[in-house]
Amino acid sequence: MSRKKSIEEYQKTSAFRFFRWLSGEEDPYIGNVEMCPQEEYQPDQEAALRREKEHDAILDKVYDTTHNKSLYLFHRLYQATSVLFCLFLIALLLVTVSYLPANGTVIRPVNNEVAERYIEKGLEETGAVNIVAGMILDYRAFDTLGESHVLFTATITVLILLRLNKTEKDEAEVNDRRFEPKNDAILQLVATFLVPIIIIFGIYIILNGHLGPGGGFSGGAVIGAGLVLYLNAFGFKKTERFFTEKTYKWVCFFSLSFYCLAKSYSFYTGANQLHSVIPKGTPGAILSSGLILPLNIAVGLVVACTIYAFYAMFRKGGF
Amino acid sequence: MIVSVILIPFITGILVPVIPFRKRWQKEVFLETAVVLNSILVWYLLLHHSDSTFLLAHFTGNLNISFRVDGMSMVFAGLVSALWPFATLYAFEYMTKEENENVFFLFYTLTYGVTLGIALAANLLTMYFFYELLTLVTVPLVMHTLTREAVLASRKYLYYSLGGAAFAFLGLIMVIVYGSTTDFILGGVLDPAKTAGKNNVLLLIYVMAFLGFGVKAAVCPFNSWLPQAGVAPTPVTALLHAVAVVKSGAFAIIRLTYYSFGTDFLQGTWAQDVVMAVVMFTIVYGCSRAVKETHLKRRLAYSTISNLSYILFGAVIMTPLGLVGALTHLVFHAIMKISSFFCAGAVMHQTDRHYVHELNGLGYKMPRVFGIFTISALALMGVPGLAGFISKWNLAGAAVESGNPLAWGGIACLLVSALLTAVYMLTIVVRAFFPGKDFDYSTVSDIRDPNWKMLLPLFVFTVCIVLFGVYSQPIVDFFMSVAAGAV
Amino acid sequence: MDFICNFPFFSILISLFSGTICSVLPAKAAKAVNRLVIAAVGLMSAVLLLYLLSTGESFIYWMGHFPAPWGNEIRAGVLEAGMALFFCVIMYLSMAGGAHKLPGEVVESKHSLYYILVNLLLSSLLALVYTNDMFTAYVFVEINTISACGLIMIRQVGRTIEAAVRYMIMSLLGSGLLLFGLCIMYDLTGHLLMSNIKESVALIMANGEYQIPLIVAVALMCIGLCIKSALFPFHSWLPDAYGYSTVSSAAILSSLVSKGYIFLLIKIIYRVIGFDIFNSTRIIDVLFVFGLMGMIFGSLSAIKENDIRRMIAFSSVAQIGYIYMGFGMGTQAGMVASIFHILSHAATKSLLFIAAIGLTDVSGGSRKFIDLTGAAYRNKWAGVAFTAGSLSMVGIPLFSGFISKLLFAQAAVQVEGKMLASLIVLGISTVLNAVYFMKTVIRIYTSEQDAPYRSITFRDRKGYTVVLVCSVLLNVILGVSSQPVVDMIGQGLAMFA
Amino acid sequence: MGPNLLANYGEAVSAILFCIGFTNLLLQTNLIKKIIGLNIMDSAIYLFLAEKGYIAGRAAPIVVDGVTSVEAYINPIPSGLVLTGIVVSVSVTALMLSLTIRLYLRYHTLDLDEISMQLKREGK
Amino acid sequence: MYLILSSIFFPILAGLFLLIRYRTPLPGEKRAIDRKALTTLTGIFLLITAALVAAALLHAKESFTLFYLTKTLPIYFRIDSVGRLFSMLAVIVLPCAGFFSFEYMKHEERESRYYGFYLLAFGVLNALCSAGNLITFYLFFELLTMTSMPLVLHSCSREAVMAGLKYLFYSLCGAYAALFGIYFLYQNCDSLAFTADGALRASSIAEHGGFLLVTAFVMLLGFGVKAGMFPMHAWLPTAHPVAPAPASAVLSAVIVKAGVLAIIRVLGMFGRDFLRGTWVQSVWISLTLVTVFMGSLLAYREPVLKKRLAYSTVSQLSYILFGLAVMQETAFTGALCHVLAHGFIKSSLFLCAGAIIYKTGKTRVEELRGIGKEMPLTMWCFTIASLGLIGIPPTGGFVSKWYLALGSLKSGMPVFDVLGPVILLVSALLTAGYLLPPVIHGFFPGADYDYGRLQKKEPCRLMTVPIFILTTASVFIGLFPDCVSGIIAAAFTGR
Repeated sequence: MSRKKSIEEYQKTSAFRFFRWLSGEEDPYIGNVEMCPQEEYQPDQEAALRREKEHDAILDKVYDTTHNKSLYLFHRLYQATSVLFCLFLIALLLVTVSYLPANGTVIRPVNNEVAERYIEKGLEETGAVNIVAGMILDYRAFDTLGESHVLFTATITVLILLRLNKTEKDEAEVNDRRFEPKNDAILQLVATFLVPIIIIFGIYIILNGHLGPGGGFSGGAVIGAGLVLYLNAFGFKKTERFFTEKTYKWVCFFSLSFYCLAKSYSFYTGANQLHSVIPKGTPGAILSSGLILPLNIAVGLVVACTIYAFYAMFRKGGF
Repeated sequence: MIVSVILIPFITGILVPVIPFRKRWQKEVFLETAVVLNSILVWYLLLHHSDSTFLLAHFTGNLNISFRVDGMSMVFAGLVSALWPFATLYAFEYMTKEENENVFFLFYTLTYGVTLGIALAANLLTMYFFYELLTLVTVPLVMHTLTREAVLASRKYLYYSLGGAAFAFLGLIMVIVYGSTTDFILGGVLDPAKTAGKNNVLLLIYVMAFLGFGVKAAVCPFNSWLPQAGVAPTPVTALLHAVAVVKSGAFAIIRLTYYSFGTDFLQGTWAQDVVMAVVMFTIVYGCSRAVKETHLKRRLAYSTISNLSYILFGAVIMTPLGLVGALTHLVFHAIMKISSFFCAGAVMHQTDRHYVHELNGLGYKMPRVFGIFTISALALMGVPGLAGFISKWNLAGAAVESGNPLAWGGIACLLVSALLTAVYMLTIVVRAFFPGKDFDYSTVSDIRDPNWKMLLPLFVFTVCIVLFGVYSQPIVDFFMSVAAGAV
Repeated sequence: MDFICNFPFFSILISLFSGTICSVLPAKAAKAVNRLVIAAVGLMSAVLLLYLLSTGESFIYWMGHFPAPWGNEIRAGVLEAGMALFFCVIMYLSMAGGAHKLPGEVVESKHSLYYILVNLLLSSLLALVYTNDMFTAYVFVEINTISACGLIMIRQVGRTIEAAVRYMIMSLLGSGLLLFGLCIMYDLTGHLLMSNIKESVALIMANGEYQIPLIVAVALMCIGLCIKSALFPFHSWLPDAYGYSTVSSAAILSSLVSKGYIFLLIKIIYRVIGFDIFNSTRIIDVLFVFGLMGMIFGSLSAIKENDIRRMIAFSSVAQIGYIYMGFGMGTQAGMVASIFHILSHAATKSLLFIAAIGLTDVSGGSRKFIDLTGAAYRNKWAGVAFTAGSLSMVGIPLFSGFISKLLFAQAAVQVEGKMLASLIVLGISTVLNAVYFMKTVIRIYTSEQDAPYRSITFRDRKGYTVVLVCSVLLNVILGVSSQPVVDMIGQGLAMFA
Repeated sequence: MGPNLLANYGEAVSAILFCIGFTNLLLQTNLIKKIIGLNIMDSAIYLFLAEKGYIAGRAAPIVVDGVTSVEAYINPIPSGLVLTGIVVSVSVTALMLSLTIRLYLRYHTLDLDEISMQLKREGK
Repeated sequence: MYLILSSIFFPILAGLFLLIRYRTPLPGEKRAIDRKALTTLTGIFLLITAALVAAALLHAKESFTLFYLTKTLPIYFRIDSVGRLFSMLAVIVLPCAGFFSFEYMKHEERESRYYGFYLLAFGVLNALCSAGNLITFYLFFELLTMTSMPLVLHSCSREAVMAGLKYLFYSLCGAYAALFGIYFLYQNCDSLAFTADGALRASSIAEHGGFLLVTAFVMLLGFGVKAGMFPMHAWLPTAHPVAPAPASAVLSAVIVKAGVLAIIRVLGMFGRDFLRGTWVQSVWISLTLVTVFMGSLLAYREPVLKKRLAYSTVSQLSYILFGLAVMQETAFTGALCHVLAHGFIKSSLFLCAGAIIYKTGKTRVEELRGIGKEMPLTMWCFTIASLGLIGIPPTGGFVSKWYLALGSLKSGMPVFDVLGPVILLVSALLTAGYLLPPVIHGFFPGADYDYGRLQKKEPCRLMTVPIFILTTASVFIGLFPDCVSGIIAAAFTGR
């Protein structure tokens, strides 16, 4: 096939270029040594704005849950994986559990000289009939000191989160009135009966902490419950007569300070092998077991106040 | 003494913005005096050096900051201190058009000290320290104009340099752990007892460290900061990005290769092949980019990239002769490139033209500048009788002598690069002197050669180029003795 | 027993007690008490440190009248004292540096609550540092968590509360795991005191009876603490928490709180499980991998970030990755490097947060990079300090970051299998660090003519400046004369065993 | 699988509960459910501890009639730990609840993801 | 010594003096150039130079080292027979073309630059001929490129500048390829001083003989660029048409011969024995033959006279290279004869073409009808020179081609011993085909030619005399080849 190519076509062929090079008319780079200025970099404001808008649009689209099929699917997948994850964890822990020492038996690492001494000498060394109370308030009192401060810290954070300013407070109070049960007769009557009993029971638990089941925390919680019931029955107006934020602050302060100082004394004397002046008393008597009783009282006060404070805070952000 | 030469520039630099100079010339005299004085001190130090190590401070463990004058440091410190006064002189004139002079001179002078610190460092850690410092003190110089371009450039410069240092750091670690000491000892400090069986890892780390230091020396994948950094004022581009900074990279690589890892350890390994291949590629790549580039300073920057790899090529031959070649090119290229950069700067300063195509016909109006430019161009191409030839001769000689076929390929790269050098340098010359028939001379009518502050350095450098080209025996002999460890 | 031996106890106690006291004091007084307590504790720790260095051995302090397996104990060695001292210094600097911002960030009436939390946080940190009892540690971990959460959300904007919720959730997961692990551990050993557990663990490992549950317990505890200290895959709570809380909170949280947990982990590794036993488990490999990933991904997130505070926060993720990488190496050297990095990162991060606030102050309060343009000219000290912090992060010699990098790398070289991975990641991470920190530094040193906040000038605050200078100095001191510190860490670790 | 799975059925239950609580706390998006998960998790741990203290056929550790022999009472330590744990759990729950209240007041939803979305929309 | 040096440095200094003293005034500068003084001065300089060179040539062998570049790199001069031969060519052609250009360049701008570089090139050429070792040679080889480039781009039109650059880059490319070889020679020889029978150490040959062959090939290719050998010939046809005619003459007659000289030197360095019969020789011969044929063919279809002459140069130079590549004494004689013959003929042809352009402005072949009637003397010279190039006895071209063919046949190479002469013959026919038409049309414009418009356009003496001298010289070589054969024989042995 000898079809004649047109000149233009021919000029595009490599044969033509080769020939041009052969005859010295063209060179690969000679023509390219020609220069022109490069374009300067120009920041494009419009493009930036457009990008930003697109970004927003994408965000809107992505987070539009009701209309987004893939997001819905993702949720389903998420749930499924959650269950799988849970099952996996369970399997792992079950295997672990199966290797643990058998439950309920005596010969276990747990039942070692530590527990032995607590049981055998606890009464003698702490003066508390309730071995557990003796343990947490004397043998391992540092933990308990920390524990009460956990509670304290939590209260502080709740205060930070929920306590309102003066101006907001008034508004909240108005709002709160709507939810408050107004002079419900049944409630008030029952409360009149129950609250003293509850509080007395709480006090009993606290005071009996070193002698039997109970202690500062449980007793304090009971008292707190009583206070909350009272508040619900009679409203803030009544409670504010005897319990305000200031009361709470000082009660907490004194209780905790006492706790701190008392325990510090005991720690200090213990660590420096000094003799503690606090008498142990007769085991079983109400005034016995050294510091445990006062500490229980202090903890009880703190817990009672805290429980009440939590409730008040949750409800309207102030006392 | 050895510390004072590093400290004097620091103090001077800090004093510049502090002292309230009433007139400009006072500041100039102050700076120039300090710099010249320091250079004289450096030379005195180099000529009367003792072999003792000056311990400045313990750092941690057995690492310390200490200084020593040995052959390599004599070469580099001598070079830097010889060039600096001239560059400063040139900068005075150049900076009349720029703002924020004080800040500029502050960092400019600081850089002097830091560069000397690199040169005089006695161990790898000290060098690394000053190496990082160098990045930091030069960034403000790149950023000087505070235009968007400058900021982008300085950012890139920082990323690259610091990133490179991060990998160079690995090399440092290797030397600390596997070496008997971190001090520089010709032939390497690796302890064979410790390295046994770990050769490949060490080589890998060497390659990484090479590339790390290579960032400053603009080895190929990491070179793009250098042309961009050309936005800095010309004295900076010329002195730092043609000499001080980039040569520090090359210097560091030489230290790493010859004085830390040791050529015995590296020679003939795959690591050598890899780094040599990288270097060879850079040689060609830099030139090709330079040919394509139309911005005058960026073109020179690409040229620098290629030429730096000449030095590295010499270094990675890993023979004493290779070191000689590298050192020769280290010194000669510095002079040639600074001279061509200063010409470019003079053009920009006098005419405000930045692109190659704008240079038409300037040769008639600035005959001195372009005459000198031509000489430096010829020297860069490697025309015999000028300095560039000698260094290339030494490099190629070393490559041939090494008997390494890859190195022979490297010679081919050198020559291709020389050709491309001719392309990108001589087109400028041709444009300047042969602007074309229909060139309108009125466009260049009010342009003239710059004043003596700019010309003096140029003339001095040109004389050096020719002198070294014709009579390089003593200096090459000196390099020989350095490479042999006799100094 | 010397009187000085009471100091750990005293320092925990007065910080705890001062929390209680502050609850009844007005804000001004609370602030004073807070500063005083921090200073006093710092002083005591310093004295204690000197004492311990001179005696050369650690001591055990009974918390009560009963000896080791029965009563609570605290224990003080060189490392503990040093940490306590360091925490106090950092905390003081952070508090002082962020003090001037507090009125703007926190409602006036809640200032004293803020100081309570700080005091409690300090006490919990000290307790974590000194405790010799696992359960005590758990309790104080909880105090730490809750007070940290309080510190996050005390500045009540939507983000902080959300961040606080996320923080709490993750922390609680961590606590739960920790507690569960603790219980299993107790079941296996029958002890709660660290030294006793360690003996039993050694026995178990020798017998081989309860090995599997033991390892699970260790893993649970480790993961719990990892979650709490925001190791890479568990870091989702961190950026918002650090990014939007008050300055001091952010500084304290990032430099101290997570470090407290990490320190506890170190104690667990050394004092509870035993270093060698720990290293023989696979757990260190997991930590190592997570650490490496954290180093990379933390930095990558930081690069993408457009908000300076969040960027610094993400950088913390990366830095915590460094620390866990050090753990993961499973050598003494790696551990030393990690501990040094705890110090250096704490010093640097607080500096960065404080300096960042100085920069945002002069940029109309905006934290976006675009508004920070040229901020360093408007507030010179903050600019310099931020630069110094950044350089330290990037690992420039003279600053502390370099030393930790050096130590990490040296440690890595000695670990056959993990050497290359850690070295390469170290390099990459340095590059990434350089990218985002240097981007910021250059941004704040770029002056554009039409920047919106050009006219704002910095009101000179002496205290703030002094804090900045001190932080930078601390950094430089750690960087220049690191040897004593490293020696001390080594000594402290030796005392652990 | 180890030998004691059946013997340790109590622990097994606590482990399952723990995992359920854990997963709830981690993966639920509703805040209240998260808190419930938290409580389940904590309770599981207390159950676990209680099981640890238990020794078949012995009494609670409150000294009766001055008998202080080891054979008489169960191990008191886990009980103490549970006590402490409960206090912690209460505190934490209170804190979480108050956080939830805050968020609900502000965003009128309990879904954490939705809150995040709203925050992102706010764009600050 | 001083003669040689002065023959080198006198023209260089004179050229510089012209460049500086008579530098072209820029617009606005009040300074006029005294053209007469300029040309007179240049003429005097040229003559003095020629005299100096002649005097230097008369001296027997003289060698001296000027200085050392490095310890082992002396700048060393030595006049041997080859150099002398090339010097002879230069010393005749350059002044002739120079005088020609006094008239030719009348209307060009910036004459002084032209003369200046012309003298510089003269000096460098002298140095090239008297260079005694490879490094010295290389130095002046590069300088020759540099100094002759301004001659090419003198008109400063766009094409001229581009052509100049092309020339420059091609030459440098070649020079660098050669430098590659020099590096290896340096390592494998005891010294780089020229010799005719191989300077390679025997041990080196044994050790890496194969690579040395590659080196040799690269060097041949490299220097071949200057001599317009095939793959890198393209610069010639570009550079010639844009250069002023006298510059083309010099370029084509002398400067490209530098490449030939270089190749002779390289052959000497490697030794013919080393290369003979190797692949290098075969490839090289093939290349030269391709060039010979291709050059003629391209010339044949080229309408522009100067370009046609340029292609012719490509072709003819490869005759010489072929002669060298055969590596046989007779062929060598032929090659060197052709150096002289082609030098004279081609310069004469270019000058003729220049004269025609100068007088009539016609550049294309078909425009030249009747030109013989208008410029008879010029066209007669053109005719004689053409015949010489074709190889009609008794001109120089015949002698050289005779020797070339003879040498090739004698050489006993496989294939090429016959193929070579055949191609040479075909090429000669083509030469006739491309050179004779202008002659025929010039003298016999055909019946339809309008004789009325005819007018005498014979150029002035300043142009005709150089043409005449060169033509005569070409004939002289053909008539009395013996007068150079002595030198050539000496050259073959390297004396």
